[in-house]
Amino acid sequence: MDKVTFRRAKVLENREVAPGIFLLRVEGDHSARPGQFYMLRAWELDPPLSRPLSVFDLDPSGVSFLYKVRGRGTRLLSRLSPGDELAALGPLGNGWKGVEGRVALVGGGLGIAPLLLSAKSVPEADVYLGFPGKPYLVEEFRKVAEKVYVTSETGEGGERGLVSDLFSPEGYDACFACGPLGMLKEVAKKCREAGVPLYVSLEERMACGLGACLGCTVPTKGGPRRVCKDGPVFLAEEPCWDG
Amino acid sequence: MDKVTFRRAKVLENREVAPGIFLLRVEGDHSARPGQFYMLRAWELDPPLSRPLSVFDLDPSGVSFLYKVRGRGTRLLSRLSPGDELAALGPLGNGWKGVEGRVALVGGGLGIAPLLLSAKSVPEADVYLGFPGKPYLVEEFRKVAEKVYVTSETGEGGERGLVSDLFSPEGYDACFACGPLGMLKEVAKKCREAGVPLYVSLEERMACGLGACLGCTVPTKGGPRRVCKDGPVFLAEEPCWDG
Amino acid sequence: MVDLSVEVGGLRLKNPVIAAAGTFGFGTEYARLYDVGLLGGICTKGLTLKPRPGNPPPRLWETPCGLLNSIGLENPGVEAFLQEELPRMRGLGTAVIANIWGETPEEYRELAERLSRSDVDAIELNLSCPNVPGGKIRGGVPEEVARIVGLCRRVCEKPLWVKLPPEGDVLEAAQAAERAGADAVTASNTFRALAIDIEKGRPAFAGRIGGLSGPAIKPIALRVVYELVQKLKLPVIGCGGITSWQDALEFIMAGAHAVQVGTGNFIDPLCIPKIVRGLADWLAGRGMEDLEGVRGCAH
Amino acid sequence: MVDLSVEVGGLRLKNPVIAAAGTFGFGTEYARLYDVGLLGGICTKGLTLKPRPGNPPPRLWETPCGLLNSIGLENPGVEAFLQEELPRMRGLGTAVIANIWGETPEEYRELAERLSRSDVDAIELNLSCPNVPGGKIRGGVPEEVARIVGLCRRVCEKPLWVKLPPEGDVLEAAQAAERAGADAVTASNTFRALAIDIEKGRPAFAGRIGGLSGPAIKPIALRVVYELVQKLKLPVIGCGGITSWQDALEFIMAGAHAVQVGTGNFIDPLCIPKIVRGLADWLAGRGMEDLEGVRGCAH
Ligand SMILES: Cc1cc2nc3c(=O)[nH]c(=O)nc-3n(C[C@H](O)[C@H](O)[C@H](O)COP(=O)(O)OP(=O)(O)OC[C@H]3O[C@@H](n4cnc5c(N)ncnc54)[C@H](O)[C@@H]3O)c2cc1C
Ligand SMILES: Cc1cc2nc3c(=O)[nH]c(=O)nc-3n(C[C@H](O)[C@H](O)[C@H](O)COP(=O)(O)OP(=O)(O)OC[C@H]3O[C@@H](n4cnc5c(N)ncnc54)[C@H](O)[C@@H]3O)c2cc1C
Ligand SMILES: Cc1cc2nc3c(=O)[nH]c(=O)nc-3n(C[C@H](O)[C@H](O)[C@H](O)COP(=O)(O)O)c2cc1C
Ligand SMILES: Cc1cc2nc3c(=O)[nH]c(=O)nc-3n(C[C@H](O)[C@H](O)[C@H](O)COP(=O)(O)O)c2cc1C
Ligand code: FES
Ligand code: FES
Repeated sequence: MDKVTFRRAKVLENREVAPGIFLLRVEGDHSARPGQFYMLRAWELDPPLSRPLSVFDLDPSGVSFLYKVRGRGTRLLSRLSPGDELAALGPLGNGWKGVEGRVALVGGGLGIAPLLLSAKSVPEADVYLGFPGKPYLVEEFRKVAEKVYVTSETGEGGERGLVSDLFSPEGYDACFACGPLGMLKEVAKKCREAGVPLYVSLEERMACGLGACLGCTVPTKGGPRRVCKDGPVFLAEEPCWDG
Repeated sequence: MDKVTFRRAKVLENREVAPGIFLLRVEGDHSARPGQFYMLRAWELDPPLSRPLSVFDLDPSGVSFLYKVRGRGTRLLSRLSPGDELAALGPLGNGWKGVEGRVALVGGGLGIAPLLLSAKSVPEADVYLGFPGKPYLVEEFRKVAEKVYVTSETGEGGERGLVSDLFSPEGYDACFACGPLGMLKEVAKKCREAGVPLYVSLEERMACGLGACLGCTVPTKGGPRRVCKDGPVFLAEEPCWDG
Repeated sequence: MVDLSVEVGGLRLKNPVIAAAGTFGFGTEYARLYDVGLLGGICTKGLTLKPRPGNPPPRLWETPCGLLNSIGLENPGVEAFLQEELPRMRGLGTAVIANIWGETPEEYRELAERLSRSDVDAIELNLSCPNVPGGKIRGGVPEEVARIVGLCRRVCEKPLWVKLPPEGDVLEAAQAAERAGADAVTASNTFRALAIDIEKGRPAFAGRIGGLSGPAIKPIALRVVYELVQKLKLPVIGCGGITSWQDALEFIMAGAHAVQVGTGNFIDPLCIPKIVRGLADWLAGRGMEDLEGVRGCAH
Repeated sequence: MVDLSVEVGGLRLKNPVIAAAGTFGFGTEYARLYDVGLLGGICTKGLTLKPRPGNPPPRLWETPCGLLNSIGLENPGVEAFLQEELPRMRGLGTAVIANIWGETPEEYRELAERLSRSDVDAIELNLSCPNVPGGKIRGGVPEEVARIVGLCRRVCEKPLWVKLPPEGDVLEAAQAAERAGADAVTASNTFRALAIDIEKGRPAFAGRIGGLSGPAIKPIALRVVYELVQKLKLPVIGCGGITSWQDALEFIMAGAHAVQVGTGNFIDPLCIPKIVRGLADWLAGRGMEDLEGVRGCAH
């Protein structure tokens, strides 16, 4: 079992890379496998819970996260400036162990966050990125993967449409997908039909992040599973999706 | 009755003028009489209450406050940087109406905060400032008052001792004192003996700041009085001091 | 056009957002800040027969997202209210609800009788003040509620609201109030709570127990309203921790006819007009004309 | 030298700070983060006779300074606990308190009997889970408390703690537990509370009502402890909203023999060791050797 730490850390960078979307880089000697996440907080008692964010990237000086401002917690995170402190618990979750052979990494919206680390660690990975509007950080992916396919619902900076429409599992040995439920279901359908194993990263509200509180449990074919500890990465056929 | 406003305002400056003591300058077209205060907050729901701070100074671009970091609220204020926003309700309280003739302004510790504005508005004011350690902002007072007496408990930058020991009410037509209870009592005793009217500024926990909640009521000879609205400035003989 | 007006317990309000008793004085204090005619109504500071000086300081103590108070019902007494405060309140352009507190059932009756002949729009019986030492009334006890409401009903022509504590047999107390002729139930007052000043090793307040209000209590207050609405015929006025239009909407979706905002006024003094505007905008955004369609939808 | 050890309800703890049931799993999860041997003890997740899958998501909902949960007592059942979890827990170097929940008084007895023959250090009866649909037990009702505690007492040699809800006739329930042979009372569990998802116009949880925990409830939980200590001979274990040593000290000054920390673990996962250290430092700073001198000083 990996060692987990809870530490205060200095913000190195918190840059708005697209409207409402921030790249946060935090100082320190952090580690993580692809698909793992940290619980972050930069406030005292309110809101009580920390916010789970996937590790976007690791470098010798720190760890970075890519997040969208959705509610109160992410809004508070977005107000951090370099030099400010936050507290980070992690790395958490099983992460994605990667597989042999040709792999497709499919991300929709903020679902692209856990894919960069995967692209870095899987030798033969193709990347499929879907954006609602103008794409961002595509260059980061191009640095580490040969083939990077980009879609955009508006058609700006990529093929117009949805990434789940563009993507085809043919020829891959495994896929890893991350994004909104609709997209995951669509990708799952294609992979099932093509007989390609698909891993997905799930999201659930979390309190402890460590597997202790059972707040993030989801029903799966094998019984209740904790997204924070048994996941967040599951084989697509495991969770009981409503639909 | 003065008009009161509740507004968001940008921080222009928040400078540590002595260890744990900050000068906060806030943008906007603010007004105040000497002894009046604002209720400030720079947080959402927790802590629920705003913090009362006396107006230290007014200038065309804004209003400034001098405060000491005591607990949670002032610690949160101390973290503000220029450009950050806070919310301010004010000006509040009756303030000090000033008087004719020669006046002594006596401040101990953070009690010096409301005195600068008084010194500016009273033509013949002498200023007595007491500090626990190294004095700060004395220059500001020298700019507006001819005589500025300074004490310091350590002897640094002023006469060694307590301002209440140095001060003598002889020859003044009125005094205005502000500071810790012990000092106020001492000054009150001297003024009573000399027959010089003394005004003091009281502190109490406040919720509304407007006179509506009765949270800040103190017993006085004339019955219960609200520090926020009937005060914070009272004639020294009014409050029922425990002692 | 959105119409927020609502009929609650025999009283028509221009909108369902009322300032809670004890947090808004007699309305004139906040009138220095904004036009309080925007409010649905104002509950006065709790009135007693005789003036009361209240408790010694400190009277306020902060807790996480909450406020403990031990005001002790300081007020000028009902006569001073009628002569000095009420005429000014009448000029504010909103409904005036007189919140009253008696040491005995007979005192409640006397207050209700006196105010029934006055210019107030409604009377709210505070059966639940947690921090009055002499307070023998327990609003959570159905028999006591029935007795007081019955006495007041007989002498009071005005709409009669009954404000309950959030603890005790709340449902039974509310049903007792209903049977005894109340027009509406306000749920709830503060929670009995405690803070200890660890520097002194003593309770923070001289009277030890205080009343807890503010955002901290919202989920419990909301549950109380939800349960009352299921069993009561009377309209319920929700109160406890409301600071935003979203909070107010939660209470309305739980079935409240109106809401009261107390501590929210301290957190954001412009809170009530913002809530009124927020509710109107939310309805307009959904193409709805009034709150009827959402009231109680969460059952 | 400061000695924080304490005897509470028949059990000696190395310090008075215990992880509250349901928030600390079976201890091993937090052991990845720090040496949980620093704790006074760990209450297990609530155990039932049969495994339970718990409630559908969402199970968590944030409120101001508070957390609403609707876990629904997901747990592997007492047998899996004894075989898989307990041996690992025993290796953690701290006291193990088995928290149990039965649908009927007889189920409590069966669980207590089974655990009494095991290696746990104490048993805590959870008479107060707010979010189990089948939950017919009302821990605030003295007769039911007396019945369950009596049944368990007869079959249980281990220290028997009774965890009460913060609502209902708490004092009478605690006295009933005392008479029926309990060794200590834990006060309290979560408050019955509600959140409404205004986007959906529905309660946030499928089971509607959830349990409110966290800093928000601290002042009420503290008041409950303060009142219990005045009337009870049994030691009281305080619980509700504790996140700092200052909070813990408030409960101890109110008379608690030990405290439990639940939601605090989510706010700061290192919360409990920090509290233990903070208490020790505070005592050392005052030249005191143990907590005896301050326990209950606020009465
Ligand atoms: C393992 C994991 C990894 C994640 N990685 C990323 C990432 O890399 N980038 C990113 O932008 N987002 C990510 N998310 C989602 C992110 O955690 C939520 O957007 C965030 O918690 C919202 O918080 P808020 O306070 O802004 O929103 P609010 O709506 O105010 O939050 C209210 C509550 O709901 C919870 N919540 C809201 N949305 C979600 C959600 N989708 N998943 C889980 N809890 C939620 C919050 O944690 C909080 O408890 C991840 C979620 C999980 C579980
Ligand atoms: C009219 C008025 C003018 C003031 N002017 C100044 C000033 O110019 N400079 C300055 O440094 N301080 C001033 N104070 C005191 C200042 O308000 C407190 O130091 C501050 O509220 C402490 O807040 P905290 O969160 O840091 O402390 P905490 O101890 O965490 O506060 C807890 C609670 O106690 C209240 N509180 C604590 N100390 C005081 C106090 N002395 N008076 C009133 N409430 C208190 C807080 O408002 C809060 O409700 C003034 C107080 C009043 C009433
Ligand atoms: C400072 C203060 C004074 C109060 N005085 C009264 C009162 O006189 N009469 C009354 O019925 N309720 C009184 N209350 C209770 C409030 O009206 C309200 O019921 C309670 O605070 C819960 O609502 P909130 O969380 O919105 O504040 C008072 C509350 C506070 C905070
Ligand atoms: C997620 C969660 C799960 C809980 N599960 C249990 C449980 O299984 N048995 C129990 O007796 N109490 C349970 N509780 C209640 C806590 O043990 C504790 O009594 C309560 O949360 C109040 O303390 P706190 O404010 O420190 O969290 C649970 C609380 C939470 C937040
Ligand atoms: S968040 Fe606590 S078990 Fe997953
Ligand atoms: S703070 Fe409300 S009356 Fe003074």
